[in-house]
Amino acid sequence: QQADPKWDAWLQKSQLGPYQKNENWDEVITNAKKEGEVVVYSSTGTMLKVAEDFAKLYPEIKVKAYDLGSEKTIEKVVREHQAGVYAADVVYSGGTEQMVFDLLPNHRIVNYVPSYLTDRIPAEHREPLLTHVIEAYGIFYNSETYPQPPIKTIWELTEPQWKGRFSMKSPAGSLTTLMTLAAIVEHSDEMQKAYEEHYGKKLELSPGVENAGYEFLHRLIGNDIVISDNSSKIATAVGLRGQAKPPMAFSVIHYLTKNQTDNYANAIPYDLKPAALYSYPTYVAVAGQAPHPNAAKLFVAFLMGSKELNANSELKPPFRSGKSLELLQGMAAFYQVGTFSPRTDVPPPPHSEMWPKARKLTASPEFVKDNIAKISDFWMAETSR
Amino acid sequence: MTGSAAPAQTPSNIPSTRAILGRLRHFFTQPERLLGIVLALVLGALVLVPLFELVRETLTVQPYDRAYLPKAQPGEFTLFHYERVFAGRLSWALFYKPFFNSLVTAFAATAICLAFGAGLAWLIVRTNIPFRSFLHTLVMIPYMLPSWVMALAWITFFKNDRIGGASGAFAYFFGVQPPDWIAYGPIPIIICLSLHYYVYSYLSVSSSITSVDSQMEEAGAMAGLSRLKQFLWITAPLLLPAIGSAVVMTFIRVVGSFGTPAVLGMPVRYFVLPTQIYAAMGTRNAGDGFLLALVLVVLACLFIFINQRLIGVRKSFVTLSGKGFRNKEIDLGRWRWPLFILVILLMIAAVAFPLVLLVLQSLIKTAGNYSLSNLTLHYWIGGGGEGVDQLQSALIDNGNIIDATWNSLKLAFLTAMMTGIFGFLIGYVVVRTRGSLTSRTLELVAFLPYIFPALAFGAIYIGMFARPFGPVPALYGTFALLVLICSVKTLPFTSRTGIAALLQIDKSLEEAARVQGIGWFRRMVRIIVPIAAGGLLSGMLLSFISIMRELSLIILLVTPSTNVLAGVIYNYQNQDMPQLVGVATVLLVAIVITVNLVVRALSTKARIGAA
Amino acid sequence: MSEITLRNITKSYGSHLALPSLDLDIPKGSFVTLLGPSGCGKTTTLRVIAGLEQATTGEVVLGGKTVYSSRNGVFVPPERRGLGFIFQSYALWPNMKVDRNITLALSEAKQPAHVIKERLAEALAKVQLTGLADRYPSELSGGQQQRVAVARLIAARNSILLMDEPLSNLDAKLRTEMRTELKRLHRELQATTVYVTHDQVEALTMSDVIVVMRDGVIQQQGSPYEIYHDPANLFVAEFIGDPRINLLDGMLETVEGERIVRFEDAAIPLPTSLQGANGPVTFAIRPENIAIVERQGPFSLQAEVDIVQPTGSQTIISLTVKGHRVTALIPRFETSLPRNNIWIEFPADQLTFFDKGSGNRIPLKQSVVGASQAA
Amino acid sequence: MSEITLRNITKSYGSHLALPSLDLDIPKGSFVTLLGPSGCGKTTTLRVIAGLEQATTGEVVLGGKTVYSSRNGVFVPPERRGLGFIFQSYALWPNMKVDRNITLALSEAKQPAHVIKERLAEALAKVQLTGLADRYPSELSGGQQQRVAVARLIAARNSILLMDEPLSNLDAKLRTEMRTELKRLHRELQATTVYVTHDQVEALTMSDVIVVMRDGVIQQQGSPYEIYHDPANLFVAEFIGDPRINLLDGMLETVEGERIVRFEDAAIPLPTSLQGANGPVTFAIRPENIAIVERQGPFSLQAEVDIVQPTGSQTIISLTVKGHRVTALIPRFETSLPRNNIWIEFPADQLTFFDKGSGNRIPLKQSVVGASQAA
Ligand SMILES: Nc1ncnc2c1ncn2[C@@H]1O[C@H](COP(=O)(O)OP(=O)(O)OP(=O)(O)O)[C@@H](O)[C@H]1O
Ligand SMILES: Nc1ncnc2c1ncn2[C@@H]1O[C@H](COP(=O)(O)OP(=O)(O)OP(=O)(O)O)[C@@H](O)[C@H]1O
Ligand SMILES: [Fe+3]
Ligand SMILES: [Mg+2]
Ligand SMILES: [Mg+2]
Repeated sequence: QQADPKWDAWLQKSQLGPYQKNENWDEVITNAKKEGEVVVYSSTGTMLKVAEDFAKLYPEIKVKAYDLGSEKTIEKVVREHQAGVYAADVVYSGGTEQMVFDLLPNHRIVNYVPSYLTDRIPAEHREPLLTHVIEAYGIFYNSETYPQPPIKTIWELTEPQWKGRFSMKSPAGSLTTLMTLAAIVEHSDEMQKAYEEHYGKKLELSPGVENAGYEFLHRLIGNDIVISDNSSKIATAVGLRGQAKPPMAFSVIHYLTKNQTDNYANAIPYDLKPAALYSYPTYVAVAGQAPHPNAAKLFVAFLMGSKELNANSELKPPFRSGKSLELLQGMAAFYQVGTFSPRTDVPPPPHSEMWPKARKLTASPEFVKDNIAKISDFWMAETSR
Repeated sequence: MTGSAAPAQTPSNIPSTRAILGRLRHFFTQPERLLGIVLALVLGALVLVPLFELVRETLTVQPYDRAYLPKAQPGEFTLFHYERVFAGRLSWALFYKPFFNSLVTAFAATAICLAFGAGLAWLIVRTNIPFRSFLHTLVMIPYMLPSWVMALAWITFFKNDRIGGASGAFAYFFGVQPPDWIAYGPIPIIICLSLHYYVYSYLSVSSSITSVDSQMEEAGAMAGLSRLKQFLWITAPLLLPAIGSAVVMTFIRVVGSFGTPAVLGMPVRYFVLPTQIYAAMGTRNAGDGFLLALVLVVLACLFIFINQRLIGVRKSFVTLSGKGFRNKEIDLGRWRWPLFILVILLMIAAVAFPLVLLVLQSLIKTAGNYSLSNLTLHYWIGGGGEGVDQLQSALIDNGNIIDATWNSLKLAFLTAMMTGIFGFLIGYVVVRTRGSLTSRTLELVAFLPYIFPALAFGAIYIGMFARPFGPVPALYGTFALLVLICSVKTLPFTSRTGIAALLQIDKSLEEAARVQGIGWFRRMVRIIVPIAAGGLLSGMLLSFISIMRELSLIILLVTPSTNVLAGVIYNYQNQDMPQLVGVATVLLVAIVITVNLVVRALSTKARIGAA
Repeated sequence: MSEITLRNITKSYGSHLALPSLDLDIPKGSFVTLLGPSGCGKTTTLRVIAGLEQATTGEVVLGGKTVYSSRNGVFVPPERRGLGFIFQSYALWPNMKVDRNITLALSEAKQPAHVIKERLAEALAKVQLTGLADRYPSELSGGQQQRVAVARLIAARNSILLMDEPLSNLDAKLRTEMRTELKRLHRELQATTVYVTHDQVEALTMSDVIVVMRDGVIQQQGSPYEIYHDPANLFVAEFIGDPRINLLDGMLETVEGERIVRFEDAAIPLPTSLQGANGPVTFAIRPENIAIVERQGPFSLQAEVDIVQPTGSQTIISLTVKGHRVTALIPRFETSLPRNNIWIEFPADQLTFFDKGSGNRIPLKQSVVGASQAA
Repeated sequence: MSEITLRNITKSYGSHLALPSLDLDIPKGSFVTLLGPSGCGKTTTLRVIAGLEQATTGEVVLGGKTVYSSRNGVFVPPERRGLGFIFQSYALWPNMKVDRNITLALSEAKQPAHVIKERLAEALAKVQLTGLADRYPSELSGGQQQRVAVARLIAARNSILLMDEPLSNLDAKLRTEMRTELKRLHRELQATTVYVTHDQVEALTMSDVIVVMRDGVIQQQGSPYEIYHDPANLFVAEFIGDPRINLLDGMLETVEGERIVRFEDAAIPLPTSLQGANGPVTFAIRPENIAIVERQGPFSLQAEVDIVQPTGSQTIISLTVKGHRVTALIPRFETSLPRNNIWIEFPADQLTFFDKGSGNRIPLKQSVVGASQAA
């Protein structure tokens, strides 16, 4: 990217990017209150709750949070910027490919990490873009019907007994699902190893299929996969009690909370080979040329949780009230199993004992950049066969 | 100048400059011509520019294409998308299969729509079936429901264990799992679309039947033709133009419909063109998306063209009646009540069934359990109770729904007004300059938005209106832009009814006022508008209805403060809150139906008579 | 022999009684016209005969065969009655060419191809449309369309023809000509014809028998001569004749054994055979029977000329006679008359008298009717 | 004084030349009828006068003021020409009641309320619709609607009235009556009236001057008498008169200094003043001028009676004379004539001769025209 004086001027004025030095947090707050408004484009509906919480702490600042879903969040930012409209302050979305390799280099967004958090977040979650939460897709099974996990390796899902009994959200229109597929493909050697260990024979790739990751997807789809438009429904489908032959599924693991709220019986076979969890980051950034940069900073900081929060903080549900809210701030609405803060000093949410130990596969940004279109095409070709 | 060959070329016969100026002045003092030019320009900018943009985007490198074309700069000319979609390795998955599926569902649904629509039209217009005017109102109601309502109801009812989880109502009540082919895929898609879109055929055929002289059939009887032959040889050919236009209208809508195939096709991976467009747009693959959208546009044009070729030449059939026109009521005899019951059953399937399921859905605590103890009014009036989601506020204090409802009403109302005004003006110009180029162009351009896939239309409008567009300031993010795009998209409804209404008004009605010294504006206000009001109003109602439930058109343009009811429903659907989906949808349907009935009642009272 | 018989036919549309009770006998081969103002039930009657409308009660007999009887529940549908029908709008099938319009009934009846071809050619020749067989109806003028409708009738060769105002969509001159042609056609085909019209000229010129109807009730039935000269009541008198008959109020008196009618200050002597009692009476005189004289005579009335309208062979003269408007008709072309200094006379044998209460004609003794006929 | 003047008006619709070149002078206060078959350009002419259509070239002068001139680029739009116009369809505004229909123009012109009220009352009274002011047009009969259109004209008090077939939607008898009323109205208002019709009876009965048109070209212009008795050409002769004039082919000869026309085997002596050369000729005779005699005379032709059609005051008799169809008209009610044994005569002074090539009338010397007029 060439030097862009206008961009540079804005960075300087907003004290962002290279100009974000010796941040005076009180000044940020004062300026933010002066700006009086912050506009958030978000891929999740939870942001609406965060907005409510933010308003409790900073009533002077009006929050306009848009729940757009990941693809439309990005579409909207890009379209607006292309048209020279700078409406957004904060952009919140998953989708490494777009966020890191499109929006960031094209100055649609700028990475912002509140200075006081720098040492509390591992570098890979700070650079090139701040991760707000780490989420994961997990393989779900029904623990009422199956007291023990019904499968030991992910490859068993391609066997006849699971024909038509495995569902997942369509990756068309869901960047996070696509990230999961990318993780599988990127770690194809592990996939291959898992296969060979379980079946004791060499994996034979189907004609035209490149590696074990793709082979798995190929066989999974061939086993009459059920595609749904909605992860929550998937979790419901798997975990509802009283089913004789419940399906299994990829679902966002924070739907494990349904076990408590709705008495579902969802469970994750944490020992699954090669992994039962496929994690991906959700980023938050200040929008390029944001009209309210200070309010944006404040909102980002709010999202990440308060300064006072630490590993020993005592947090009690409901988290979105009282002392817990004061500590968790923007994390409160997210504070549940399946959405994990990258901060090293945040205590894990309830029911997430297994999280730190369980094996997770993650797609690296570089791999995503080069392969995501291919995976998407592969998926499309396979599902239309 | 010499081109205007006057018979005798004496110098005095050559028009002077003054004469030419006078002629020009006269040209522009004819309001319809001036209006025609202005309207053509405005519409051209609002309709043809997007079409041009659409084509251009398919021919340029998009940001998403980086992975495929590492060396190309976004914006460069390329045929990459065409190769990829039509000839590439993926073309089967990306285009041919969905295209084929689209054709299958669209043709089948169109055929069924035609059968339903024409059958009902015949029953209600021509026979002595009981409660005709009541039935006439009733059969229009399915059109007032958003088409995906039927799909949601279908899946709630017929859901089987393929997608697992809570069983559908069918399985709950009968204890049998319905097979996949009933629950998902082409068959339910076709049925749901048919139950919604047959209204086009109904409207078109019923108005045409009214204008077919029943003496034609009687002459057939006198010639010894049986009832069936009378219908096949005489009535049916006469209805052909109406049927043709109904087929075109239905086909275009059905082939471009997204919601129903998305809900019912996904579980069995049955994709159609609109879902592919949506998916491509969703992965930000705008090139593919726009190209597929372009395919829909071309398909629609092709269809219109074929229809005109096959049927257009015979347009003059129905207008052939002079004095002594008769519209005889056919006695159904003992079939009267059975047929009435059949119609009512059909309406129950198309209206009552989805509505009841939706209401039920809004009352149920845990999905899949239809027992009485599992019902709650929490999501309507609050009050909480065991097993409800306390975090979701009830309708009465759910700001989300209430604001969106308000926005929807405002948007639909303003759109109806705008389209009413412009539909009227277009109708006026088209009819008054009939036969001229302006007239034909305007009529065509005003119809174009109809064949434009909504999602692509919205995407392109962002690009156009995000910066100042001509004399128009940047409208992006404003409510005005929503009104604008909705008005343009639904203009075909009012321009068509406007043209039809003005064709009914003899030119002499206006001329009678003109020779009496009443100026153009007064003529419009006093005479033409009041007389055309009935027809216009039905067009405006159509606009109102379709905007109340419109989503894909504006989803990229709305902001939280301008969110609409359909958007809220979509969000709740995504967040899997079936109760609130039920609440909001029932609310939406109730509003649409109420507004409809009220407007019709008022217009009857005011002697306007909306169709 | 009666070819069409309607017995006690009633027809109601919902609560509206279109035909209260109709009896009609139509002899074989005759040309019968149903005449009456709009809405009087002419079309309904015709459609009941054709079977296009089912009567509420009564009996229809065609050619000796009962085709409808409410008592026995008989109803033969129109397609099996074998009648010819011309509709007011012609009801040509716009989707078929002229030849197909004409021959559809024949091919439907499975006639051999050569017969169809012959009949088509014959019918086209009769209506002078040979060469237009290949057009669509919309490519024909109104008069030609009308001829196609007639040709359709000719080709089918039905023994009963029904026509519902077949000429009403044509303009005056064409109508005059088509009238002659239909009349000639009837003479050739000898088919029993029922003809519906509200145009009295058509009825007078074409019919063997005219049936005058009003509100579904037959007012008078008779030959054109009878209907024109001896209208049964005021309604018939006024309905027949263009320009309209003059109706005036007079006083019937007997002066010295002579009967006179007194109108304003004139007294007109009458034949003694008039049967009405003395007292107020309505008398009628047709415009062409008013004599215009240029000198005052014993029974003449002074008149003022209002409007003079030459129609060609005749001239209609609107007069004012003592404040009454009177129309006279003279058999020559006249563009003006002196406004005043005009007298008119009502020839006693041209007057018709009507009871003021019932509107029925006051009859003369039979012998005298013959006398007026010779005038 | 000429109130309406059209100079060299042409009007083309695209490539179709509806009016090739029209000149017309209409004197103040006169009633002028444009008469001609459908499509001959009558309506176009009327609309050019009103300004509803702009002529392609030419000049229109109304009351001395040039309202259109293609040369000077003048065009006064219809709303500022101040004319009255009655349309064939009446063009009543269905959304307004009768009173509003009549007074809209007045109230738009901001006339004071009492004036409007007076004019409304006056207009309604003149057309005898008082009391119906509160109805919608759809609640009126055809005749009443027609009267409302007239009332609207009356209320506006324009000095020029244009009417486009105002009676064509009425049925025969009502038309006869409305004709009289329109004529009376014209006499009262004294407004210059241009009346368009294709009905020759209307033209004959109502006009001061008739302008006969064909394909946009004026064929003849003159009083009803002239048009009827001295048609300028075959077209006018055939167009005027119902039943149609009889046209026969004869041979003009001069035998021993006497001019005769030879028709079949009869030779009819003619006045010597006829100017045409000897040779084949078309001669015409109006049906009412054919004499029917019961005995063979020196110039009589044997005829066969084909159809007899009494219309009331007259009877139309279709005859066959040596294979030619001839129509005669007699001024009385006749239901039948002996089929044969009938002779007809063509009175020499009732014959009109036309050049076989051009179709133009062969004139007599002027003095003789007067003679035929007296007949
Ligand atoms: N289908 C119908 N439904 C209800 N009423 C009807 C129907 N057809 C006719 N009528 C009524 O029956 C009466 C007689 O109608 P009909 O058509 O026989 O009249 P008509 O003498 O033919 O009149 P016209 O000269 O106008 O054709 C009228 O009062 C008419 O309104
Ligand atoms: N708007 C138009 N566009 C094209 N041609 C027209 C138009 N109006 C009239 N014409 C043509 O101009 C000619 C004259 O039409 P005009 O209406 O003056 O006839 P008319 O004498 O009034 O006939 P009618 O008795 O049928 O009303 C016709 O050939 C007609 O087809
Ligand atoms: Fe729809
Ligand atoms: Mg009738
Ligand atoms: Mg005309």
